[in-house]
Amino acid sequence: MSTSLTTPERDPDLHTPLGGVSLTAGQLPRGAAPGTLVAAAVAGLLLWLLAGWAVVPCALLAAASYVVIVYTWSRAVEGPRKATDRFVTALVSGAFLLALLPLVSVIVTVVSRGAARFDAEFFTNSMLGVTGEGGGIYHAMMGTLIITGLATLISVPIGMLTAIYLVEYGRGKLAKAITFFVDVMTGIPSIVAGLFAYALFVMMFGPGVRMGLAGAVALSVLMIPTVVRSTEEMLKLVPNELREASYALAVPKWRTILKVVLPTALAGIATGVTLAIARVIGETAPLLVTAGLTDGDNFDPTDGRMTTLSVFSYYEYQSPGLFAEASFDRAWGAALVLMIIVMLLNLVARVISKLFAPKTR
Amino acid sequence: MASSTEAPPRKNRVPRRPGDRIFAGVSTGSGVLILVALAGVAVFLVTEAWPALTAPAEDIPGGQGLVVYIWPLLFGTLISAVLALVIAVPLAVAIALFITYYAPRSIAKALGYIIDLLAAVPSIIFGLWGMNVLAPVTVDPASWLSQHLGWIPFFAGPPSSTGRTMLVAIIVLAVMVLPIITAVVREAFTQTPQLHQEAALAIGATRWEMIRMAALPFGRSSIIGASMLGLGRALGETMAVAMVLSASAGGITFNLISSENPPTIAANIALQFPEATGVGMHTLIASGLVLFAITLVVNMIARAVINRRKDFDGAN
Amino acid sequence: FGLVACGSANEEGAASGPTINGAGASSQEAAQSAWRTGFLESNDGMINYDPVGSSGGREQFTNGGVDFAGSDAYLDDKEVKAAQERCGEGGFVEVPAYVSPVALITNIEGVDSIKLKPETIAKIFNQKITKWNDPEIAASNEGVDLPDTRIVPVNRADGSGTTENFVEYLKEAAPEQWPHEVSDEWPVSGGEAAQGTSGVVQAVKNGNGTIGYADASQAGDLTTVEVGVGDEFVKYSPEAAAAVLDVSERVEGRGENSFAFDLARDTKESGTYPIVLVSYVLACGNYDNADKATMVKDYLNYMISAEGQKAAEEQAGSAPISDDLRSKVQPAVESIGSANSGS
Amino acid sequence: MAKRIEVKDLDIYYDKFLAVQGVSMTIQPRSVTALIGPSGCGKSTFLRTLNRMHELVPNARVEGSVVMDDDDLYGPNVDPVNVRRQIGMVFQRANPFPTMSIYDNVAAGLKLNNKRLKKSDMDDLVERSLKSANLWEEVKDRLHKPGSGLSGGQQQRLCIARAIAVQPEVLLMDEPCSALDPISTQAIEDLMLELKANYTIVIVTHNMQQAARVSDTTGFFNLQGVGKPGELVEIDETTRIFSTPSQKATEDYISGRFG
Amino acid sequence: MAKRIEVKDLDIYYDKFLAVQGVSMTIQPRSVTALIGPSGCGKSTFLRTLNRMHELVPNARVEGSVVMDDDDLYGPNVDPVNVRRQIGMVFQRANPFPTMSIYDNVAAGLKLNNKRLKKSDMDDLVERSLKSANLWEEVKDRLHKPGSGLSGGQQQRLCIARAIAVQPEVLLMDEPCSALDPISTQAIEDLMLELKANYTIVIVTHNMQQAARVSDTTGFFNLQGVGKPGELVEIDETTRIFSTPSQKATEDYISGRFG
Ligand SMILES: Nc1ncnc2c1ncn2[C@@H]1O[C@H](COP(=O)(O)OP(=O)(O)OP(=O)(O)O)[C@@H](O)[C@H]1O
Ligand SMILES: Nc1ncnc2c1ncn2[C@@H]1O[C@H](COP(=O)(O)OP(=O)(O)OP(=O)(O)O)[C@@H](O)[C@H]1O
Ligand SMILES: [Mg+2]
Ligand SMILES: [Mg+2]
Ligand SMILES: O=P([O-])([O-])[O-]
Repeated sequence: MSTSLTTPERDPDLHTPLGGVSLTAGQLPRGAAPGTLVAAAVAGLLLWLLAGWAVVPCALLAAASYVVIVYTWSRAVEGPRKATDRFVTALVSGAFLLALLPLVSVIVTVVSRGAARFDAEFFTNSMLGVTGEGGGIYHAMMGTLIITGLATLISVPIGMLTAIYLVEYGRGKLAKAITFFVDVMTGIPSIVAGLFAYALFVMMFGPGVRMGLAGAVALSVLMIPTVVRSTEEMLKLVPNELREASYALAVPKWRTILKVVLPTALAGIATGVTLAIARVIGETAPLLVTAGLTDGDNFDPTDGRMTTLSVFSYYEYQSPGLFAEASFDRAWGAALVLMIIVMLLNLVARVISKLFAPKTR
Repeated sequence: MASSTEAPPRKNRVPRRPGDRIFAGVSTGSGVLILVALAGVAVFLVTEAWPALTAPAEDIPGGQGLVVYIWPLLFGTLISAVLALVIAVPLAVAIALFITYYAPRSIAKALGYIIDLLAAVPSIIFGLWGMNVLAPVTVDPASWLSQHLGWIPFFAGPPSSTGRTMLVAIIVLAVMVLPIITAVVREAFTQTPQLHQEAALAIGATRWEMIRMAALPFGRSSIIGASMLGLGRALGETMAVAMVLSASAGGITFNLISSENPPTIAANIALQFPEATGVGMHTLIASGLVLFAITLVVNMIARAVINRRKDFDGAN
Repeated sequence: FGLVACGSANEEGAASGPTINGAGASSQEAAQSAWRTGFLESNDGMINYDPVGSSGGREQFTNGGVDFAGSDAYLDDKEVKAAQERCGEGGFVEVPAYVSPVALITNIEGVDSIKLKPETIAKIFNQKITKWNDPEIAASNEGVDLPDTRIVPVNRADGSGTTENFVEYLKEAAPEQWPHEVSDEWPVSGGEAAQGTSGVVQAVKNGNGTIGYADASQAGDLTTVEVGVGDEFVKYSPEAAAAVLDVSERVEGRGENSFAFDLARDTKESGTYPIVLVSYVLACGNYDNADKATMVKDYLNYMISAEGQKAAEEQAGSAPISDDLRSKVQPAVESIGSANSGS
Repeated sequence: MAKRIEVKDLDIYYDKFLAVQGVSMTIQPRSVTALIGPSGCGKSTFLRTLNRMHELVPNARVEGSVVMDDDDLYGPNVDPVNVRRQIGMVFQRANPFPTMSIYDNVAAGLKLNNKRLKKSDMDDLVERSLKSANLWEEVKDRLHKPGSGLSGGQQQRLCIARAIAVQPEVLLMDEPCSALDPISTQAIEDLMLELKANYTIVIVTHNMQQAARVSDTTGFFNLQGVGKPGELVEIDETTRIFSTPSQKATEDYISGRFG
Repeated sequence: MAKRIEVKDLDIYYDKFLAVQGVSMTIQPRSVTALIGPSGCGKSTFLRTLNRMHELVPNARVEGSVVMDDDDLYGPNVDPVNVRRQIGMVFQRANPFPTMSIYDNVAAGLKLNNKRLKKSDMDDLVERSLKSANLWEEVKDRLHKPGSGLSGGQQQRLCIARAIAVQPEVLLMDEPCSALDPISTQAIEDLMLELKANYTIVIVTHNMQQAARVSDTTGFFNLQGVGKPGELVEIDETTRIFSTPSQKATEDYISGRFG
């Protein structure tokens, strides 16, 4: 078998093999790619440490030289297709590493600055009667859980049912309109959602209303489109074969949806819902105008002001007073707690989807 | 499409069992409820914007009328959201690919989780991080860019000395929308039928060619859907942009690295609303209405793109 | 619907009482926090304050949404009418409760003290002077080694009482150099803009050659500018700031319980610091609910009391109002009552 | 309990495309009817109209009538769910539920409809269904493993077990044995012969011998021409069709040396 | 140019489950090798190891060696892409790309290797591939419609067309005709007989007659017992296997009256 890389002339009758590349034709030696990577990294490191270049150009240069070397080498030895494959591999892995940068940076920042206030008082006390140092976020944690919980209770059923309508029932103008306007809804600025919810509650309760429920409604406006969109995408991926299998067993449509379609798509839906929660749990502007701000406990979402972690964190940061450090510590601490809450939610979603995920093995 | 509605055979209507009727009713109701809520938002926006729409030009902040006031905002909104998406979508698709097809199977799940963590970061933290950590880091590269690539309008300079530039706002937005897009796209890739992947590999496709033949087309509608989600988020993001961007009205410019930047609509509302009164307040809502309309138009275009190849949908 | 959950550790056995709600200027937030803490130590009840911004506070006050409000500016004529309508017969009460110097903060490598005349400040913020080693700056800073750095003026991106007060100062102290109209929005484009006081402070800190204006309590270890008043240069201090209010004139014709002041920014008086933010507190003369009326009255009384002003100074870095002023405004606060109880 | 199905002048459309035209036939109760014909002539399409699965394809519709005993399946008051309860189906491509175990797949017809059975009765039913489909021995030790880890033929038999577990009156099978080895095929054919004592069975098959072996009646479908709709060429007793078909096309088709 | 494949002591595992044990056989070039055996005995599993498709199942692995001419397919320097380029495959379940048109489905493999093929050459190749798979007449008017709107048998033939369009050296076919009617089956069998002049062909089939008709060599797989791994019972010339098999199990299996 020749090791030539060019494609031989085509046989006109299709009935003979084309031949082509031999199995072991032009392979980069094992470890060529990792080796190049190490070399490029070392070169970058040397430039940084010895030649005194800045970190960013060094890293960029190392990455670029790795990609270029591996691509040209592979192209020469293995041919353009394999080279493209390697190129994409490098690109895709690079993209992942790139995405880790801000993540690591954010986490390091928040943890290093937020850890200062990880004491018992912080988690058990409210801010009632606190100025200067000390104080806690118990009231804000509860507020966050209650308001986001309510928003989730409102948005998830509505959002999921709408997605179900769109995928399983939706035909004609209504479905088109809903699909379309749900997308439009994703672009509503959070403050506008807050003002809208406030206006709505003013109509019901008169001017100056502040209550957790109003905050939850505002958040729902922001949350619903994410839930609808992600659920819809996941439902669309469920093969029609499965629906047919269920219908053929005389299962009514609604049961088919509940027991076959939803479980199959559940993992994706759970991820979507957590993303939706994550999107709203950090909102400040809409909550300030609807749920307001208070120093103390209020666990009744239908009456009076309620503080959430994000609002608390924001105002501790914005109006710190003279004891700025104490305030900033609280702000970062609250932010860290907020992140931990979302991470835990994320874990819960993973567990849920693990329990119901399609079992492939 | 994956929809499998029971098209009524001939003229007669299918009798529905109560369970079906209730379920169909409730889910249709939810959809309608969303429309009603949205209509509510629209009515709210229009009524609150009305005084500004009808006010004489000199009453609008800036004194030159609504169009002059909103145009820079609109420009800033679009340029930041679009460029953020230009960065985020390819990156998100690449990351989703990495997690589903490149990373060792044993750790792929964990990697997905790590990216999801980015979604756990609230926007005010992105704001704080953007102005305190990211912005200072960009100062030197930005001045390098303006020195060497200054002929590109994006890098015209003069570079900001604090780094609180449009470039940083765009990066922050891109990072914010990244996990949402990644998660949805990743899910679609995981669902790509094994059969189709095998079909591609069996004709001698490399991994990348398999992805191009099977995974990307299958995930196409999800990618667009996810991008729409991301775009919406980027268009509407409020607090992070407000905190990160050094914005001043009148700064219509493609220059991404100076201190003078057009504000975005959402951030501008958040910034100005607390101290806005009368027509000023109505003007802000009017800008919100414009954002609403823009989202509408952008989505119309995206829908048109998706529907063009509906027949080739992956679920069939 | 109330949730049964255990409360915060520090709230166990907290006494109940009436709740009063306020909203308004974010500048007052730290002081409000100090006041409610101090007040609730010896009183029952609950006080909330949403820092939604001055005009938001004024609006919510005039449409009855909140019981009291904080505002960086006094009510304009239209709002006066609205407030009178809301409060009915008792009219409204408007007293300055929070006075705070606005510091000019800078971050210039190698420079840790700087003196600027009002005209120079106006030119800098108007972007007419663009280098720190400009002769005009050098003239008032003999012996300081000024670098050839670009000046980056930092202003508030959001509507702000601080901006309004600062711009008012520029307009009055250097009218030639500052042709812009006074409003709570920064009038010059092209500078570095940042959200909120903290944003300005951060931007000044993060940049080089930056100069900004911010509530003095937040200046931290940044270099603050000594501002030219008459022939001398004054560093900000609470006393110097409060002094301005004493040389300023009360605006007439707004009802006996309204104490609005047009500040004498162009004062040449020795020992005054003219860049000052004066923030008012608004309340009604009359509330339907007697308990609420008493609580509002007591709370306002506490705010302007020597004790309250001291608390605010310690926590928020504000300038205590003078005894003289207090004695003038106290009767207005005392007049708060309830139609029902007929006090 | 078996039912007779009467089809009259049935036209089947995919949107505007007429896939099958003018089919009229009677499907006898207590018998096996086989449908044969070249690929793409509309056998599956026709089969799916018998239990209204057809409706699931957007814009697909039928004209004509399908009457089971005395009920028009497409009558105004007929609920397709009830139709499908009585007329079960096995698909051309195996489609087990990926989220369910083997056991749950078989029990799906009952479980999805929330029919509660005693655990032991359910176990019993699952076992019997799997045995009938000749799958029991192979999976009895991994009943609670997912159904998607099975071989192609195993999956197909799983789907057959699932369909017979709900005990329908009529059973439609679209090439049920195409993925099966001779042993399983025999088991399924035995099953059909057993079932036909009480059920009405319709199968689509490409295997002439199979049609000859198991069916009482055979219908031959063919395309009227390239790009034209499919039609029922003739239907008659199986022995007649395989010995003395009345149509030339039928004879040509079955005299092919294949099976 | 066709290749010989030498398999030695091959064990195939799904994770810890040993699915196929100890297979050794030689697959002759320029011939058709048929693999028969009951469902679930590991025919597909074995076939998939021949072009390393097996590796796609998580945790699946092989022990033993598969050598094509002189290259060990599992050797350290072998790129599975090259393996699959030379050893094409048609799957048990038809799997056209749903997102591509019929034309693009066939052209998919060509486009990979011949980036600059002229439009007319491409059209030509697509047409010839579809003709070889006996599908051309049915689809020539809707080449640019999606491949998923085809009937089961049409989809299967589309996949065959796709596989031969790239002209591999070895063609593996997993029950390629199970969904096909006799006419198409004959077309595919004719195709195999034509191709074997130059290619090495391995098919899995449940159809004994088919194995007898088309293959030169037949291998019989069986389970060693319930729950035990599958094994290659014997492999020999097809005429021998069908007349005088050396193993009792083989005789039992093929003497079943099915096909
Ligand atoms: N969903 C669909 N949309 C449009 N046309 C379709 C659809 N399904 C099938 N067809 C067309 O209808 C015709 C009949 O298809 P059908 O699946 O009934 O054939 P068949 O007789 O079952 O063939 P096979 O034996 O290959 O399964 C074919 O031309 C096919 O392409
Ligand atoms: N992905 C998988 N994971 C675990 N076990 C598997 C997997 N695929 C197949 N098996 C098991 O391996 C054995 C052999 O399966 P294989 O698909 O090779 O059978 P086959 O001979 O092709 O059967 P059929 O004729 O039904 O297609 C079976 O017991 C099957 O359950
Ligand atoms: Mg069919
Ligand atoms: Mg198989
Ligand atoms: O008090 P401010 O309005 O300047 O935030």
